[in-house]
Amino acid sequence: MVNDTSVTLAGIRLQNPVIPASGTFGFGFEMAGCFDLNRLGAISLKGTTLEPRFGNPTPRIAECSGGLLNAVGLQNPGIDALVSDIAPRVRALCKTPLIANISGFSLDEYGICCEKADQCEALDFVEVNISCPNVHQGGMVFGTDPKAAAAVTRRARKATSKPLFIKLSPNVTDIVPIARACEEEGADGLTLINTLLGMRIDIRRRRPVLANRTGGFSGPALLPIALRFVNQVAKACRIPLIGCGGVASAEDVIEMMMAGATAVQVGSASLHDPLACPAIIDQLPKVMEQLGIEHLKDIIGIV
Amino acid sequence: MVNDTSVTLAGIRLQNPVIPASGTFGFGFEMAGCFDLNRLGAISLKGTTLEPRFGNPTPRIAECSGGLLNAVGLQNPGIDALVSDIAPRVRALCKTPLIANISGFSLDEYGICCEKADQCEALDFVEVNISCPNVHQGGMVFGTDPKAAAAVTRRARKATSKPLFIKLSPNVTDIVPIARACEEEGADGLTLINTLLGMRIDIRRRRPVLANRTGGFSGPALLPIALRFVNQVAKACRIPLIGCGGVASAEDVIEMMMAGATAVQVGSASLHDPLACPAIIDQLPKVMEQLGIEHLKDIIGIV
Amino acid sequence: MEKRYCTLESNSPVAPGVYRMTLSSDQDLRHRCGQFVEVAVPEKFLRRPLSVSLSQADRLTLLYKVVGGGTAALAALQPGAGLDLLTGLGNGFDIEACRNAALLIGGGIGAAPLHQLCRDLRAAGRQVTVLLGFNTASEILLRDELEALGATVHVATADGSKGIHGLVTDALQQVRPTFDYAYVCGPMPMMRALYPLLSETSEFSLEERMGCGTGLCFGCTIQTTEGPRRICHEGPVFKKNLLPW
Amino acid sequence: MEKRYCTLESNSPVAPGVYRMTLSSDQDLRHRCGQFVEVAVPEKFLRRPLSVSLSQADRLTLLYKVVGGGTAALAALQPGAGLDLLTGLGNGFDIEACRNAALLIGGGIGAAPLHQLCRDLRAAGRQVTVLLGFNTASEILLRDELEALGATVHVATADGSKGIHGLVTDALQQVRPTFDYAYVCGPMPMMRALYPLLSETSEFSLEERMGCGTGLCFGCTIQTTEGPRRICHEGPVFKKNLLPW
Ligand SMILES: Cc1cc2nc3c(=O)[nH]c(=O)nc-3n(C[C@H](O)[C@H](O)[C@H](O)COP(=O)(O)OP(=O)(O)OC[C@H]3O[C@@H](n4cnc5c(N)ncnc54)[C@H](O)[C@@H]3O)c2cc1C
Ligand SMILES: Cc1cc2nc3c(=O)[nH]c(=O)nc-3n(C[C@H](O)[C@H](O)[C@H](O)COP(=O)(O)OP(=O)(O)OC[C@H]3O[C@@H](n4cnc5c(N)ncnc54)[C@H](O)[C@@H]3O)c2cc1C
Ligand SMILES: Cc1cc2nc3c(=O)[nH]c(=O)nc-3n(C[C@H](O)[C@H](O)[C@H](O)COP(=O)(O)O)c2cc1C
Ligand SMILES: Cc1cc2nc3c(=O)[nH]c(=O)nc-3n(C[C@H](O)[C@H](O)[C@H](O)COP(=O)(O)O)c2cc1C
Ligand code: FES
Ligand code: FES
Repeated sequence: MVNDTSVTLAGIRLQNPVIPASGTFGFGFEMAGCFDLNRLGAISLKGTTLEPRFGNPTPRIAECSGGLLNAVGLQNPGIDALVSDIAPRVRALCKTPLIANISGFSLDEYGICCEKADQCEALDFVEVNISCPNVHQGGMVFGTDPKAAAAVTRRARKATSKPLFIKLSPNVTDIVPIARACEEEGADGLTLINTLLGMRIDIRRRRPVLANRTGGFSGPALLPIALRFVNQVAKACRIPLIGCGGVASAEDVIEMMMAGATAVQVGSASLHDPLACPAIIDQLPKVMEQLGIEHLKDIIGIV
Repeated sequence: MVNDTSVTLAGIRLQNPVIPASGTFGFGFEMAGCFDLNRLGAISLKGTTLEPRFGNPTPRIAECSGGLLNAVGLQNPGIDALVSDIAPRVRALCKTPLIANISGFSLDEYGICCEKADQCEALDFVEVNISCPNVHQGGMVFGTDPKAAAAVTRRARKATSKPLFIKLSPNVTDIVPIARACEEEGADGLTLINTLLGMRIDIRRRRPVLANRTGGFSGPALLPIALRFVNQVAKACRIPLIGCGGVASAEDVIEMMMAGATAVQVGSASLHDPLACPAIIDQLPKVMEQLGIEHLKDIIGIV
Repeated sequence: MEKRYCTLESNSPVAPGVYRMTLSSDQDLRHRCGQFVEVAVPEKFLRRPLSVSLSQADRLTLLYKVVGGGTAALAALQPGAGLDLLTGLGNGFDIEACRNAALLIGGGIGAAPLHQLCRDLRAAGRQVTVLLGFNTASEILLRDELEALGATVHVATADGSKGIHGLVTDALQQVRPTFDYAYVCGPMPMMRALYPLLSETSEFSLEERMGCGTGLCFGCTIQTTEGPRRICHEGPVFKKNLLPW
Repeated sequence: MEKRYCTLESNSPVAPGVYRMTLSSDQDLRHRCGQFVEVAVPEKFLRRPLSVSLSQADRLTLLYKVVGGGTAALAALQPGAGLDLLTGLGNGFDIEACRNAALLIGGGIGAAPLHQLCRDLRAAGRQVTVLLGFNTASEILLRDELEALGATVHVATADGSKGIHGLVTDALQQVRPTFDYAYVCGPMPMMRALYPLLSETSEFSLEERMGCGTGLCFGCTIQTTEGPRRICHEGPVFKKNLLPW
């Protein structure tokens, strides 16, 4: 059998659909010594803001059944460090398409970051995160209202001619108008989903486990929620989707693609096993064989 | 130490805060031969509608990491069977406070069901479910909009003088205005949360696992999400809350109470272990001892 | 319903992809024939329902086919492992319903519960004829065990590699056994095909994806002529006249 | 970072609530002293970070305290069990930094990594003085092992049940050891109390709740004088001048 794992995402060919999700694969260097980064479909780099950020105080991580909460709070060295130092260094290590993941606290910040990312040759995609639940003055508010989502997309679209993906939040009553608003404003695609807002309490110390009180839930238990959002948006929009949430195996990748995703991000799985992405990529052709899938792209959205 | 597990919920004393959640404990008889139902804090009976319903076609259940999806679709014999037959029979088996869980497809249906429940001596509480994600023409829509939630509450409040709880959905952008609307219309308390809308795909058969396509996600992985909603609403409302979602141990009960719940419902845990509720009740005094809690009611909302 | 912690005594393949598991406990493990257990599986939230193939005082035999992650995890367990079971679930077969001669029909892994059914019918002095259907010769289950109990066993294989060439419906028409009551367990298409061929004095053991296995969740409901019934609680065995097929 | 499947050789208590675990593998298990491993724990999503107490070619010793569900699950494992580890994590102690005489200070379970540190310093010909602090006599760890390596060991107990009555800070002032470089590992309050008492020629091994242990998640960041650093990736050992305490 052919076992062709390639997909085309907004005009760019990925040799396979497996992409480490932003915030769960560092800045891409960390694993360079452990496996060949060229094997990945693409890499979504750690979320970046206009100014450097320390992020939230620790503890930033809380274990849960079926996953974890994080409240990292967008620790990053700022967009200038990304475009002038980090992205070129990752590019020197591999030819894999690189995705800049951009956050902001105002339309202008989103806009300026996208402009800077646009000018950086090492970056292939821009992914605008309007769904971070862990920063107080912004982030997620842009992702929970169709008008605000439209405004960010419009600003980002003006700022870059690179393929533009908007990353949406699952913490919403109805994702469809938000997704449609992004599509109408010229987004090339959507990434869904970011984390679900959650909380844990240390019952011995009688206070939240996370210094930030709340955090974003991610991990294997997110898969059914993500599949539902991906399928719902796939039925409502025409632009390609990157499915994200709970993916931990080649079977999960295929399930996400059948739901409607063109490519798939793997997040928390890499925290348990930093070799999760290459392991999934190894398994894909075997699982395709078992399921009688010749070209992975044929299954996109068949359910 | 005292180890007093009692709580008072809308004026009714429960000997402990542990309540089997609606839909996961049948109609209460099923376990009568296995343990003494009098040990439970209260019992929330299977969701009931005006007319008898078969519910959705099977498969209605899909396994997930950290829980399951269900799309039972409110199978029930109708409110008349509940008030004239089922509730009196459960009452004959035990003195435990009984909660009627009511669903509807229109304001009138909610209203009529609440009136009928009001007339039934065997029933102690009315819990109005405006958050069922598994029926198409209604249910959850009432739980995702503050105005609709207010309207259902108003109608139910007129219909019954029994303690009235409204059960809210987690599938919303902002639960606070919905919770406040219910409080303003005279709800005695709120139950949160119902299930998160999700989906699974059978990748061999290339179709959704559930005949209903989507279902509600419940189980241990729901705990951090439920804790967040409970804590958020506890800060915004004054009426008592019943915390529900992912609770599977005495520690989870305590965590839910610290987040702001006066009582706690145990759902999916009973599907894995039908003796989960009595086991949790057995453990509670021991865990209180370890944590230095004399009166369980003292920890409500301390975080 | 009882909760039982059992020890895995043996767990080995008896046909391609099919395992026999024997469990022991210091508590009572007796079941009525046709009842089932819910087995807790490592790493899975839901238990897996499996029919009791044979039960004695302190011993339980299950026969299961690996079809997905849960059954694969069971197959990987080693003797000595501890298993957490809910036992004594469901109504079981009605052996009183048969007066003289019973016909047992099983398809594939559906043969599992017929072992104890046959044992108990024979112990009650009934004559037993068994029709078993499989895809191919290598998949044949329980024939020797049932014959050892004094039953007359006819096997059909879909590919004709052994016994009657065809399905159990073909076997039924070819063998024309005498019986006053029939018991059926197998895949849904087989049971639906047998339904019109059998009189009212018959019963069928059904399956559905289960949430609890104990009647709590309404996950396994079917429509019957008397209204909705939970397969796990009012079944899994239903008299023919209850099935509105 | 390497992924290693190890076999549990032994796993038994060495003090109340504290266990020593030895693991073997047919692959290389050597670590620099002060590095750590991330152990996959049954039923938990996140791995648990544990310092390497001692490592040889194919053998690893961990010393851990049961503080919650994850460490309790580890304590329940029986010899022969398989364990999935990420090995070779973190920078480890800088043994080159010490020229003649080293001072090692450990508090409670923080003593764990000092075992290999002491071994490696002794192998490099350095003199080693160790100050260990515990709550009470029954909790004392590693004293004999460290003395057997030729180190001078002083123990302090908070309740005075053994050795110096007081904390390691008291021990430091009482013993007044000669050393040119100090290595510190223990609970945060202890390290903060020692910080002003030690010169720049010292380093501290830090802890934080970890998401990955491999630098991917930014869950374990601290602020240093040179900006944010991940404890798991740029640490866990930080030179004193990097800590802005
Ligand atoms: C009352 C009852 C008795 C049973 N007795 C036996 C038995 O003795 N031996 C045996 O091998 N199997 C028996 N089964 C079926 C068995 O429960 C399923 O094969 C098993 O649960 C599948 O688990 P899995 O994780 O391996 O597969 P999954 O990954 O959950 O599913 C794999 C496939 O198996 C099918 N399946 C899953 N669950 C069920 C279910 N509950 N019923 C029917 N099909 C299902 C689905 O088509 C699915 O695509 C019985 C089922 C019931 C309800
Ligand atoms: C680099 C590093 C090396 C370590 N080396 C050792 C060692 O050699 N021996 C040892 O016993 N422990 C060591 N720890 C601490 C150990 O990782 C935690 O005790 C363990 O993860 C707790 O898991 P649990 O599930 O038992 O507890 P949980 O239920 O997760 O937590 C129980 C309590 O332990 C504390 N805790 C949890 N995780 C951590 C953490 N990562 N760091 C600090 N405190 C935590 C919290 O206060 C929490 O309230 C080390 C930690 C790090 C970061
Ligand atoms: C520790 C951590 C940090 C994250 N940081 C970011 C980020 O910077 N930008 C972003 O868009 N998403 C971020 N996410 C969200 C993930 O990219 C992903 O959307 C989410 O974790 C769900 O996928 P998963 O279940 O596979 O982890 C982060 C997630 C985790 C766990
Ligand atoms: C099989 C099943 C059926 C349910 N039926 C109802 C119902 O009829 N009415 C209702 O209000 N909630 C119903 N629920 C939701 C539960 O009461 C509970 O809110 C949810 O499962 C979350 O709690 P858990 O994680 O403890 O299961 C049902 C849940 C399950 C799993
Ligand atoms: S499986 Fe839950 S009622 Fe049958
Ligand atoms: S724990 Fe993930 S970066 Fe340190």
